[in-house]
Amino acid sequence: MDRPLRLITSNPVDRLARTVEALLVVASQPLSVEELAAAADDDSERVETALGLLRERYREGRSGIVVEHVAGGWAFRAAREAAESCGRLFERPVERGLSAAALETLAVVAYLGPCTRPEIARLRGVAADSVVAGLLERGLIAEAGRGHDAGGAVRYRVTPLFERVFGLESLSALPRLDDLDGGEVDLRARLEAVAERRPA
Amino acid sequence: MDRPLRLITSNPVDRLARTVEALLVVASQPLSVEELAAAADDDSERVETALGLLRERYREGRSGIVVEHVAGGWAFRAAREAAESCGRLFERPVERGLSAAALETLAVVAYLGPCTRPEIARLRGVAADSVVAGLLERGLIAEAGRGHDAGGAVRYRVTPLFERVFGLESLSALPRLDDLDGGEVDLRARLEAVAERRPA
Amino acid sequence: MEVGELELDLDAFEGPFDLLLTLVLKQELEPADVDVAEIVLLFVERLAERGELDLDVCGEFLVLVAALLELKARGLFADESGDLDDLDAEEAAEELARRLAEYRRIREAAAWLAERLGAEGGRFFRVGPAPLAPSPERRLARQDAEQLAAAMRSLAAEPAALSLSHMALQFPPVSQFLDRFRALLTRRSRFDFDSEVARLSRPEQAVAFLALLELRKVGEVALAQAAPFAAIRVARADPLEEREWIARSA
Repeated sequence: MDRPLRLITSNPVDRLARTVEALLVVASQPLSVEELAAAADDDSERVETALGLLRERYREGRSGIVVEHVAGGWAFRAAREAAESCGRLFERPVERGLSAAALETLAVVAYLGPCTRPEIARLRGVAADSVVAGLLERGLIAEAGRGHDAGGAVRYRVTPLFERVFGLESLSALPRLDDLDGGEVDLRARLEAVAERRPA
Repeated sequence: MDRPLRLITSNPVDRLARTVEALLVVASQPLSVEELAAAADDDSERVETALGLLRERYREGRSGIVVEHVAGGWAFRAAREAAESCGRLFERPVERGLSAAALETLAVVAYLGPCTRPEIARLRGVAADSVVAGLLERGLIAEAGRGHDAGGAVRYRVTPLFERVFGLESLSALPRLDDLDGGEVDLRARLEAVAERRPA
Repeated sequence: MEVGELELDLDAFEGPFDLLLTLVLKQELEPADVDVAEIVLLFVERLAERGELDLDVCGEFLVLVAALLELKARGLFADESGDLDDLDAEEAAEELARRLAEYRRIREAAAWLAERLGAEGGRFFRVGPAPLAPSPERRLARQDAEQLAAAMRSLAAEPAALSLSHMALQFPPVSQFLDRFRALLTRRSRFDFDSEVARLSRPEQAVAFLALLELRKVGEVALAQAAPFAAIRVARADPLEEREWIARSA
């Protein structure tokens, strides 16, 4: 009974919000509500309330700092209106020049991961070694143990940085594979257009 | 004449302040006024004005984020009131013990008083560089000036943290080595003599 | 219209169809990189522009495209041809269709990611530690101070001596001569090594000489010899010289 009372008087949500601000500005990756609560030595519900205040204060159009829910946690980023200025000062080497092969490999690992290099190669029809090495170096994928098969090949998963770069709250924010049409609609439309132009 | 006018109308200091906020939250090192001005495509004087606004907004007691001028420029840090929470965020799991090499090195420095790395290496019969670096990082030893010899190698002493970890009120509370020759000078001479006889 | 002259403009290749086939057969072009559907569409579009159906041309095209598709399918499933061989024709076709559909969806997903990347290009964030973030602290559990004493005792313990009992010669310990020479030098500032060891056995003289070298090494004595095989003069080291010697060794 004592604890909540003490918290309410000596530690109003406003103060907790300041603590969360401080944690977010020093953190090097998104922090989950649980991580924030543990560091602030407070309970998750109150942290959620504090985050509500911060979302109001740090949002596009109102502040140059924006708080966002990404990669399973909360993080500060620059407001979009400052993108040009940020671009003049900072590179985005992680995502610069991701090839079509790299994007396909990321898609395989994101949807089917953790998976091994041979599995990626089988799906894409070409060897995946150099592409996987490149993605590892960029920190977009990481090793996730070994497979259960005899060879025990290394398995890979996408990293929180992948979710952050692509602005995903979590992997469940990816579109469902079943919803992707594989381009059949476009193919059919083009064929139909040809058929219509053909003299009967 | 055109440029300042355009800037004043299209980019009020408030907006510039938001851009500076954004740049500071993305930066991984302090940014100078010149760097900020170049990135914001604005002039240094107006950046100084914007920084003035930010210093007012991001200060101790008012915000969990504090803007601070350090060597090399401006940067955000956590407010002091959040220091404890930030400490918890960066805490690592408690380590249970020390390696034999670390214990030997600590014992030499604790019993014999400030020692240089070459001295430690000579007494232990192995290079001490990585062990000493590890103990420095953990805060169990600290630099204590330089030796009196011509080379003037850095000498190390044990720290108050060392005393706390080993439950010692002071260095005089170290376990007695009655079985060895009493007195620090004799102890050192004895260790040196043993070290000389140790097979390489 | 010659099928071989059909001009292609694909991601992986630009030029006439027969050159593409040549490159694929010479293994200079990866069949997996060739978009066969695009080739079929281009052919059908050219055909439509002509306004008449040339069955010979169509037949030739079908054969060439079928060959290309077979090469491509073999390339895609090279390591698993065994699996597919075990299936009857209908099952194999079904399996191929299933895998191709899976790959198409992955390609769609990749396209979605590419689009997302473009849209998120304006989201800048910091990767890595903040400039003024506290540095991670390593914490250590409470330790027993007796460990320090134990470490000290192990450092002070005499190294295991090599057993010489199996040898006829008995060597006295070096420390015996170290003590003896140190005692000598507290009484006298210098002495003559040769006369000091003259009455000792050869092995004892050898050990005494080792002790002398030890004392020289740690800077406690200075040695002088007028000429080879002349008597060795041992003197207390000058304190200043001694410090220089230690500095050099450090």
